[in-house]
Amino acid sequence: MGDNTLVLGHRVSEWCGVAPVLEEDIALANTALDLIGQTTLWLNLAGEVEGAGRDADALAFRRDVKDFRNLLLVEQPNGDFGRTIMRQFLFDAWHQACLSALCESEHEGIAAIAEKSLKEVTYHLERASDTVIGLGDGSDESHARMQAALDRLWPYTGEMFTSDDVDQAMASAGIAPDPASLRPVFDERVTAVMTRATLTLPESDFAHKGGKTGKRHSEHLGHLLTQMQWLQRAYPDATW
Amino acid sequence: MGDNTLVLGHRVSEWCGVAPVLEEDIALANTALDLIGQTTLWLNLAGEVEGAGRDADALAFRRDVKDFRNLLLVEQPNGDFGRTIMRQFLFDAWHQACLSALCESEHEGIAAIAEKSLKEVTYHLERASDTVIGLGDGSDESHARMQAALDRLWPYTGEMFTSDDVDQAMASAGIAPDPASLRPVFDERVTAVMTRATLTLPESDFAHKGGKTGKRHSEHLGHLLTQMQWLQRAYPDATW
Amino acid sequence: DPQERAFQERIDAGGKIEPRDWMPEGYRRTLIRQIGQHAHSEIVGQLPEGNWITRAPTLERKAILLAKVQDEAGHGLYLYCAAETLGVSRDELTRDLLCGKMKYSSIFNYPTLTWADMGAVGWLVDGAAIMNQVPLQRTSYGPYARAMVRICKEESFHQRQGFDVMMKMANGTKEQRAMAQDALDRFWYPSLMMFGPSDENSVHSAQNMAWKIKMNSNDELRQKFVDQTVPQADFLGLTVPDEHLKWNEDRGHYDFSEPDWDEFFEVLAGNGPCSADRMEARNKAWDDGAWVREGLMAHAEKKKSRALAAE
Amino acid sequence: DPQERAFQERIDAGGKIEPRDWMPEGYRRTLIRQIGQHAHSEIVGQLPEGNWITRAPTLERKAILLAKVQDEAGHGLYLYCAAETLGVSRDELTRDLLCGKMKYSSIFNYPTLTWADMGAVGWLVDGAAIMNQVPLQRTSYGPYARAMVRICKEESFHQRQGFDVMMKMANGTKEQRAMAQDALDRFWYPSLMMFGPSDENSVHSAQNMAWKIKMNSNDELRQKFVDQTVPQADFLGLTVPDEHLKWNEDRGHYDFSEPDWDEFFEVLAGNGPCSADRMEARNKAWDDGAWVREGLMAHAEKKKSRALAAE
Repeated sequence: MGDNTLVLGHRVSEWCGVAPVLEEDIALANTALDLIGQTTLWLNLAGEVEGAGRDADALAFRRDVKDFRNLLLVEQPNGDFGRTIMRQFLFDAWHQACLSALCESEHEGIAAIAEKSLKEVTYHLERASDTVIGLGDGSDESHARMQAALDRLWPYTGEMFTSDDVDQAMASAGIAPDPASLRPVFDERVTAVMTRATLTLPESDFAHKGGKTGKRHSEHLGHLLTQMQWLQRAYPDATW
Repeated sequence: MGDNTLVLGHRVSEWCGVAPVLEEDIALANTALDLIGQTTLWLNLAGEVEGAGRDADALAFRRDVKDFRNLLLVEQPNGDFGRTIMRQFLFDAWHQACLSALCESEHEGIAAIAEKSLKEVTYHLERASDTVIGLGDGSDESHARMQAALDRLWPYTGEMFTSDDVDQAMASAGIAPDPASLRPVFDERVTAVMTRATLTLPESDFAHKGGKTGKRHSEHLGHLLTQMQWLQRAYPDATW
Repeated sequence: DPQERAFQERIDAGGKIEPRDWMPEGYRRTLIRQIGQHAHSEIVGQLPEGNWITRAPTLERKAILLAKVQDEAGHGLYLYCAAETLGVSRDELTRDLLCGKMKYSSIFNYPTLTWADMGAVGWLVDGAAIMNQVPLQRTSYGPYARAMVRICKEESFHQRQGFDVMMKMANGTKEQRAMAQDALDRFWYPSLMMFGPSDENSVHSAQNMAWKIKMNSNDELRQKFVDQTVPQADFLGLTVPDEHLKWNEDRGHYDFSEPDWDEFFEVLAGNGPCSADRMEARNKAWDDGAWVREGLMAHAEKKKSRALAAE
Repeated sequence: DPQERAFQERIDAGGKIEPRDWMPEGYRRTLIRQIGQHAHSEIVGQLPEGNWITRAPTLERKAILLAKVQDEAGHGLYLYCAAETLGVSRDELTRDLLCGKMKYSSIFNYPTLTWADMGAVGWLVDGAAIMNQVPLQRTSYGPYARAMVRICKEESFHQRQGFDVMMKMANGTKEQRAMAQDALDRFWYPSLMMFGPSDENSVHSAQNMAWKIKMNSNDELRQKFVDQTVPQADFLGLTVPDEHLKWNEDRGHYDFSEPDWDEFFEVLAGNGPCSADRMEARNKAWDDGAWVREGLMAHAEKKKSRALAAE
């Protein structure tokens, strides 16, 4: 969870100062801010569970590509604003479903973070839905760009619902939901929004994988880390 | 000298695989290769003169922005191909004049590197001149783009001919030419090429400064270094 | 002119002018320019800080910086709204910015080169901005004065955060201290320039003072800024890059060197170190975003006509 | 058909077909497809390595990588020239690549994620490519055979350099060794796929063998590659990610697991991990470069008409 919010928060923050309208500058900064805040909570918790003395900053700034466990979707480059907002919508739709389920986690720490995050993410989802609808059902050009964004990003959604042994163990223990169980809520939301946005969901259900497991990220994550981790890597002895 | 070739070599190498025609892919890779080769020679020499045990790699990969002594021109982003080739031409025109003078240096090591580099750079200059002429005196669009590139980059040429105490001391000792003395050769070449390219030199002779002295680089160099130095910074104990 | 006299008397009596009130054309035009430039400064001011958001060294610092940049965009929004009450649209103002007709604060034409610059911008640039803005809370134009109240509150928060970054750097490793000193070296004079050249002999300036659009002289505010900032630099253990800087017992103020006004006018003429970069970034953002603005507009139209059809 | 018989006899006798010679339409079409795909592979193949040029860890490594990528562009150029002798232009071939009609080697749809991948690409990918290409030096079409001679010489140089990077990584720090193993894990099966699915029962394939466009069966080359590579992996102290890998005394070859051919067909269908990225990069390069190509063409026209006018 923390890697997802970290990487997506970083991507969204790349828009700083260059959004299409001032209101979007504010909204994107706000989204990034929420995501980074959630990152701190999740990664601190992860550090505690690990018990090796690493805090959120150590986890965020001192791991290389292979050790990241984020969805491939969130590391995809911003592209145009349409692709950014489509990525946001697809992530938010999953994120909300996931957090809702995590509120019921047997693990108190997880449930607490989920509850706090859910409010923020519900707002993100509302906003992203509206923008996707506005641009999808907008001008010919905005419609075409949004359809292209959807086609491009759709193959990265399937990974959200795959599970491995860890996922299964967590589901059995009541710590986290079975990823596949989130699919219906996600599909319902996505279908409803795409209908109003007059956009067509791709027929292929091919799914890229390898981000969540860390087995094969895309080439983009490494470039993101060169920026994100620069100061911590260049000045390992400093405190900031 | 080594910082100039290092930074420009890096910039040119960013074109890898995405040039407008295959012949340019080859030419740009070749230019970058020559520049990186020259960098190794210059920075190894600089390390020897410094006498602190730093080799070319240590100088290239372990210094931060403030310690770089390159012209602001070479750290400017690639922009479109027109801006890249205009930057190359302006640099080559100065570089050739400078290397020609350095062949006469009292310092044998410097003279030897200059002589070796001069052949390569003479070829770069020929090639860049031809391309600037071809695109300047090409279609309306290519003409407009080349004029825009010239207008944008011209304020970064003045810095080539400024001098400080170090420059003066080197000139007196016969180690390096007085920077100002290179201006006539540069101006002649540039004027000749721009005439054939049907491009107009900007009237203002305002010059940005601060790269050569390291006092005030542009924001672009720092981003370049995050990429260039990533592996050395992330894995300081490794050999490659 | 009795109308003008009444207007001036109301200002002299400490009254506020509101959007529907009569006002002299010069007053309106000057305010539009001033508020517009201020708004543009908030917008362009996102860029030098945005330059380090993706490289912020900790999650907390990243969050603080994001919050700050978000505030700046918010300030831009209030200010454009204030300007709109004077009969000029945000799009018009934006177009004037993008073609270079309107200016923004010259300070944002300087680059941010190390993380210490995030400290220096907060400490010095926001510090100077506050010095300029606090008196404007009492400016005669109501919407502007009210916007300033909100903005000043947030700015002083930013300044404290900037000083905190600076403190961490000044008390950090050798490299961090060097960055802190270098940031002060680079931002000191540009910060002094933020108050503008001496306006002792400017008639223009006298009129603006009478209208309470301008509340203090540039030199007065600059002196105040120096007096406030030098002890802070001392506290940080950093050296202000001015060999003539000295406490003057008689005046009860610091004596200090003037910034290089030639540089200031070069920056104003578009030759600042980052002027071209900033304009390029804003123009690109605007051009790239055209389809989004048009798309959203088209959607709004569709919704409206659907609603009409449903009536 | 006596013409076709004569053609086949000439090939059987080890003769070369040259551009002006008569040839069956199927021979021409197959060659265009094969040479074109090979050329495209060289071009697209620049991207996964270009991905690390700006992050190369030393000046020497950066130079070696640049030289390699330059060679690849050069190979692309020879091959497009060879294809042009068959009556198809480089622009036509490029357009077919960009719209997805023509393919390139599926291996380039896999990402390069660490510096060790620069080693793995040289060692495994170039290794497999050479295994494919060496026999093609004896292919029946003259221009293609001659291009292959040049290319093979350079490729084997690249392979040695790749192995050298791999060796440095395998003998480096703990992190470097982990990167080396991870690179082998990710590139092993995609390298095996480079030889294509088993073609035992393909008629198509038999015809190409007769024409000496294809010199060996896919399985034969794959086996050769495995036999050559496994001892090298042992030498590096790395583990081939195949639990069924075992030396088979009887066959005198290694037994090994088949790659996941479903994955292969997905990649072929455009669903490789980087397929969309690669096509986007090439399309962008082509579109962004349109003005350059048009500008240079316009200049050439101007020069020609000036030269004519001067006559």
